Amino acid sequence: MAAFSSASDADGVLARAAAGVLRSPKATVAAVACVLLLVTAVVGPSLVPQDPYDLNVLDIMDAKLPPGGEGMDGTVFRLGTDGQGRDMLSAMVYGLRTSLFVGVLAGVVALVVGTVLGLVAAFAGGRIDSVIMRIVDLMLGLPTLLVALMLLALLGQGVWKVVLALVLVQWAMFARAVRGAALVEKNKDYVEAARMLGFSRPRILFGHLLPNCLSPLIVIGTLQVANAISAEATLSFLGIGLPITQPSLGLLIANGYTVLLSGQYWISVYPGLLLLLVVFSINIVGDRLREVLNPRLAERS
Amino acid sequence: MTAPLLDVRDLRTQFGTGVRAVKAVDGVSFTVDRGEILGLVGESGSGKSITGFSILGLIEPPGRIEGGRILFMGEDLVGAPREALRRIRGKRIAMIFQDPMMTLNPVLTIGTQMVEAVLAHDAVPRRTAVERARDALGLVGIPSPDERLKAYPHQFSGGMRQRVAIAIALLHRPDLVIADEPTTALDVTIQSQILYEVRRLADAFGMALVWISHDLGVVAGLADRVAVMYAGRIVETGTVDDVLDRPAHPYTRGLMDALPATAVPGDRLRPIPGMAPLPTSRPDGCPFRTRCFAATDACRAEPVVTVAAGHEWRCHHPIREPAA
Amino acid sequence: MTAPPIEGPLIEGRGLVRRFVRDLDLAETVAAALGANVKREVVHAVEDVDVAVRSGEVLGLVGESGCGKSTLGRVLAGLLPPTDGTLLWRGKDVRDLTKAEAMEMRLSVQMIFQDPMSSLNPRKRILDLVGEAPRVHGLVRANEIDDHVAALLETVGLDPAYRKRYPHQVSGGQRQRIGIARALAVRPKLLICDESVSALDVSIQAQVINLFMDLRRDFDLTYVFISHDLAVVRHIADRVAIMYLGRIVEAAPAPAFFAAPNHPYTTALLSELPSVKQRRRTFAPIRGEIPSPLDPPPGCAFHPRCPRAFDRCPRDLPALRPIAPAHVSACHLNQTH
Amino acid sequence: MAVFVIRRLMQSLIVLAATAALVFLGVFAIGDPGEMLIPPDATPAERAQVMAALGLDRPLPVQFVTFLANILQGDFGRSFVFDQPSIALILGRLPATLELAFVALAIALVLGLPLGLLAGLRPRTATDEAIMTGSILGFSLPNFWQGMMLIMIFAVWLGWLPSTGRGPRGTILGIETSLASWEGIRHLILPATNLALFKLALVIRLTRTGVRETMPLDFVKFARAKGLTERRIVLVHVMKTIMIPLVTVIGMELGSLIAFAVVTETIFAWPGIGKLLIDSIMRLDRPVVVAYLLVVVAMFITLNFLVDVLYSILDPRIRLGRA
Repeated sequence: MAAFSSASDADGVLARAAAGVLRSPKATVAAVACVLLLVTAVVGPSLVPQDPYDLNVLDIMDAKLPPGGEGMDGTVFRLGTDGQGRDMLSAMVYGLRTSLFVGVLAGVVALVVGTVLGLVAAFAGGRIDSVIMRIVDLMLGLPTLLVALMLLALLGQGVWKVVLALVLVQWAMFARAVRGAALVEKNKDYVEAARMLGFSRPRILFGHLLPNCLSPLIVIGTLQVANAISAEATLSFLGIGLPITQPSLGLLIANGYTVLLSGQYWISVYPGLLLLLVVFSINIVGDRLREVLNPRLAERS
Repeated sequence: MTAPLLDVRDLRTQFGTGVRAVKAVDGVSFTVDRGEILGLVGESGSGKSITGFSILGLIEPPGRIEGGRILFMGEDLVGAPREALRRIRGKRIAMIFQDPMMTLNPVLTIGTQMVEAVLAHDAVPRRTAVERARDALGLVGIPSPDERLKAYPHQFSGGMRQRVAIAIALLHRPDLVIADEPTTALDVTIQSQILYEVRRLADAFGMALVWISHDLGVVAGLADRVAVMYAGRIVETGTVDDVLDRPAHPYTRGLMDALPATAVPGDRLRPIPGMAPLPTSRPDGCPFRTRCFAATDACRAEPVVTVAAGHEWRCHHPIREPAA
Repeated sequence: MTAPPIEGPLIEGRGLVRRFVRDLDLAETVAAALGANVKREVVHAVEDVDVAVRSGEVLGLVGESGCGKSTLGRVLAGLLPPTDGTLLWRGKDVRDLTKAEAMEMRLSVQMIFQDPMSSLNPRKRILDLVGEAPRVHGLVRANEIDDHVAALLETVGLDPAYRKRYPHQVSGGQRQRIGIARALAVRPKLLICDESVSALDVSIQAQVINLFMDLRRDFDLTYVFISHDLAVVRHIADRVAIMYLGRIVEAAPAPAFFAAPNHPYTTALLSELPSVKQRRRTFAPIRGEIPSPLDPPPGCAFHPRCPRAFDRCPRDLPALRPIAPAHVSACHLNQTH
Repeated sequence: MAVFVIRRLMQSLIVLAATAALVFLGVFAIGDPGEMLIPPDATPAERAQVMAALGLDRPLPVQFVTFLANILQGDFGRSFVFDQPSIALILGRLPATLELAFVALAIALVLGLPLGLLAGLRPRTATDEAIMTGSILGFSLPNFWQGMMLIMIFAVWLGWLPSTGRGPRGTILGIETSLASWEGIRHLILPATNLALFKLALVIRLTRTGVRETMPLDFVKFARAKGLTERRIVLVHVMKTIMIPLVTVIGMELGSLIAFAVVTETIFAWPGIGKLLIDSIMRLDRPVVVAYLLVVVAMFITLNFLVDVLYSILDPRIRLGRA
């Protein structure tokens, strides 16, 4: 009905996304939490009391101290210690680093791979499209956790192997979303208008079309990073993800699993809460982005 | 003179609240007599569709009816309980929508959608409801109605779907049908078929009709009376002949003049200058004054409605032309 | 970029055919072998159309939805290659154009679309929408783009200050003007207007029609004006062609056409045109609906709906024959009398 | 519809074939197949003998054909650990996993549909906010951690429910199930809840999105204009519309529940195929892993295929030809 809309939401999809997040107090808090967690992961090691993987500073006598417990040398462990006498707080900050690194890297690589293949499928059409989309169907038809599990069972443990497995199970989601968006945009008159104006194919593809396909990418990208972090933790928990030398939050939780029933809850509970905070914050932001950027809902608001 | 079938008085419908509120319908008054066809004409954003939806109580949040009365056979529909409104909708007042491709649920059969409309108001056995649905399809010229009841909307063309929508509207022989641009999405030949059926059925059942349209030509051919809307208000009402042959409001006159059909081919058309003001920033006084050739300072004041022998206008400087 | 003066049509199509074929995929082939009712689908969008547009004229291309007028427009615009037939630009087969000539044709033919929202890239400012093409093709120097766009906006009746805005920040009529400015920016000869004023309100529609007529005079433009609205076409076109199910059924200079329409479909269209002068009219519609272009009826495609059809109509395809100077019509009735 | 079904059937077969090829490549071509198929404690002589017996000294394509032929005859190899045909092991454990998955799906649907409907019908209210934040929390909770917390709270602290294992089974309608006795159900509650929470969150979101996208459509407004009750509009017009996409997703999710059961079964020591898989990976019992993979993928594909058929029945636009 209204022929005009406000001037404030004009500048591209990123600005629209940011404005949308800031209009929701809940999402704003979550976004701030994401930023803080990221900062903690980056600068954290210089802030925490010990390097939890320096065996020289560990004292087995300090093992399994409850939160607030005092070590042999008088150090107070705020969140307790694990079975090796490691400070939980320090271990968690290191774990957060690993978890975020794996999750963000896997998400970004999957996004790039998926976007390129999705765009190629939409534009090449015909046989190339069929082949790419059949592979996408195959990937999306199988449960991601199962595929990742199998890959790692075959490949063995390791950071890069986990990233590879996560990319392999996640790229298809991006490819399908980008292809879908591109096929819709491709049929709009502005693409024909661009062809009438004698623009080259790459200019039309990347200069005119891609910017209009970004909305679903941003939403899925956000949610998939959360997904990747969660999946990595699960794989590590099952003992087939990261090696014991590079523990993520998932592995920390697994370490506490055996002693959970004997009442030493903190070894599992605190890393779990941190993991939950990470995934929850990202998902809140992602959900808000979906609300703001989903054209089917946004048009009517 | 008996009371009109529908008497809308000072209807105000707005979307949102506060300074950003959009006054879509801003003090609209009109009447419809039994069996009368009223053409409600206006350009996009004039509030004509919202007026139609307001009558049926189909305005959804953030929209709401701010004020005024909608007297239907003496009963005020504004503020009526939901259940009372529901009993009137589809039974006494029916509605036909603009886009025939969108008004029927794609996953339910035509039969289901017709039978449920019967059963919503009449506690009759299913068999009777099916028979009534079939008869209604036959009435609007759909061949082999028995089979078509089992079909899904996507198996019908646009014109046929609009016939189905009309059949549904006629199921309860309503006193009033509100038709919101029902032929705009259709081709000329199909539009003509629908208009033919509508005219025939309205005559046969003595239904009153509010025909909402942007197309003056369609309204001229169909309606008894015309109400012209601009910026949420009715600016002129009267018989078709009065309004179209002797327009009093400069806006009505402008609309007529802008039609290519009224000009000599190849000559410049005479459009109304400028464009309709946004609902959020309408000028005070007469909302048309910023585009009006006759506007003076007097137009900053709210124009009042002048009535002369059934012809009404809302203008400080009406066009006075000798009656033809 | 200037071409030598030419005799004959600016653009011409001879025996143009455009079909959209959807072949069976493997699954459908299997299903068909098992007896399922699936067939290879061929949409006969444009069938054997001869059309010529002389420099400076306005050809009105009229028909109902699904008649193929938009497809024909896109074939003429070079957006869709014809399945069969020849397209000539300034008398030369487009397949024989040199690269430079092809680019000259590409820019000389521009299109104005129906939906002014969908035809403007929502992520670009009006400055880029209008200015990108002349910049990319080097028609204007980079530092002059801003002024160039400002001048173009003024030409189409827009405030040059709109350069910084996005399409969703202006009204529908203004968007259509932006589309026109974008086309003008590459100095076209021929504008193909596909239902360009159909989505506009009456008062705005009149403004845009006036703009089209002004531009024709000021820039010596040629138009193919595609529309379902005979009233608009009557006003703006020099010559009218009526399409029905992929074929032109009647074509004539506008005055002759409206004074003496010949084809039964044309007369039906004209008589059913709503008019403010007719009051409380009895509607006398022709029956039926336009058949599916997937499966056009044999003989004259209009015969199932034609009130005057006779035994020959379902059998033979009527050819377009002259019935008056420059007036052609494809109807068997013309030969029986 | 025939075309639709045939197309899906062909796609399913292709996926199945591709999976078989991938598994073959994974197990036989990458690395040393002997290592994967022969117990690590075998002597070199035994090793050579087994290699020859298994045909591992022959060229790859020949091996692949043998591999396929064996699978088609139901021979998935023998478990080193249990010294049983691996397929028998899998099939023996399957009912426990299926029970868990179906109960979890039932919980997710019974709670998720009404909650999603409620949120969708009252967008941007406190109810909606609460339900949606809860659902985001639901799918943010790391599944394994959430299982541990359930054990900690309900088994260790409160002592209400058993922490691990499957309870006694009885027979209902000829199916052996834990649902036959209260003790069996008590054992099922925590693992099923653990498995259900993630899907519950998903069902809520899908339902809500569907409702929100359907409610503004013209046909809903037209249904109102017909004088239908709000109840009928929501339960018939809206629900039928959103059931179509929902059925697809739910079908796919049943498959992923079976996959996710790996985590839940590990934590709750539930004797299903998921726990068997993890145990087998840990003990390098490769034939069981291979059999698990092929069985689960086959099951998954069958499920997806059935869902597609159901979808085509539900959506008249597909049932009656192309939309």
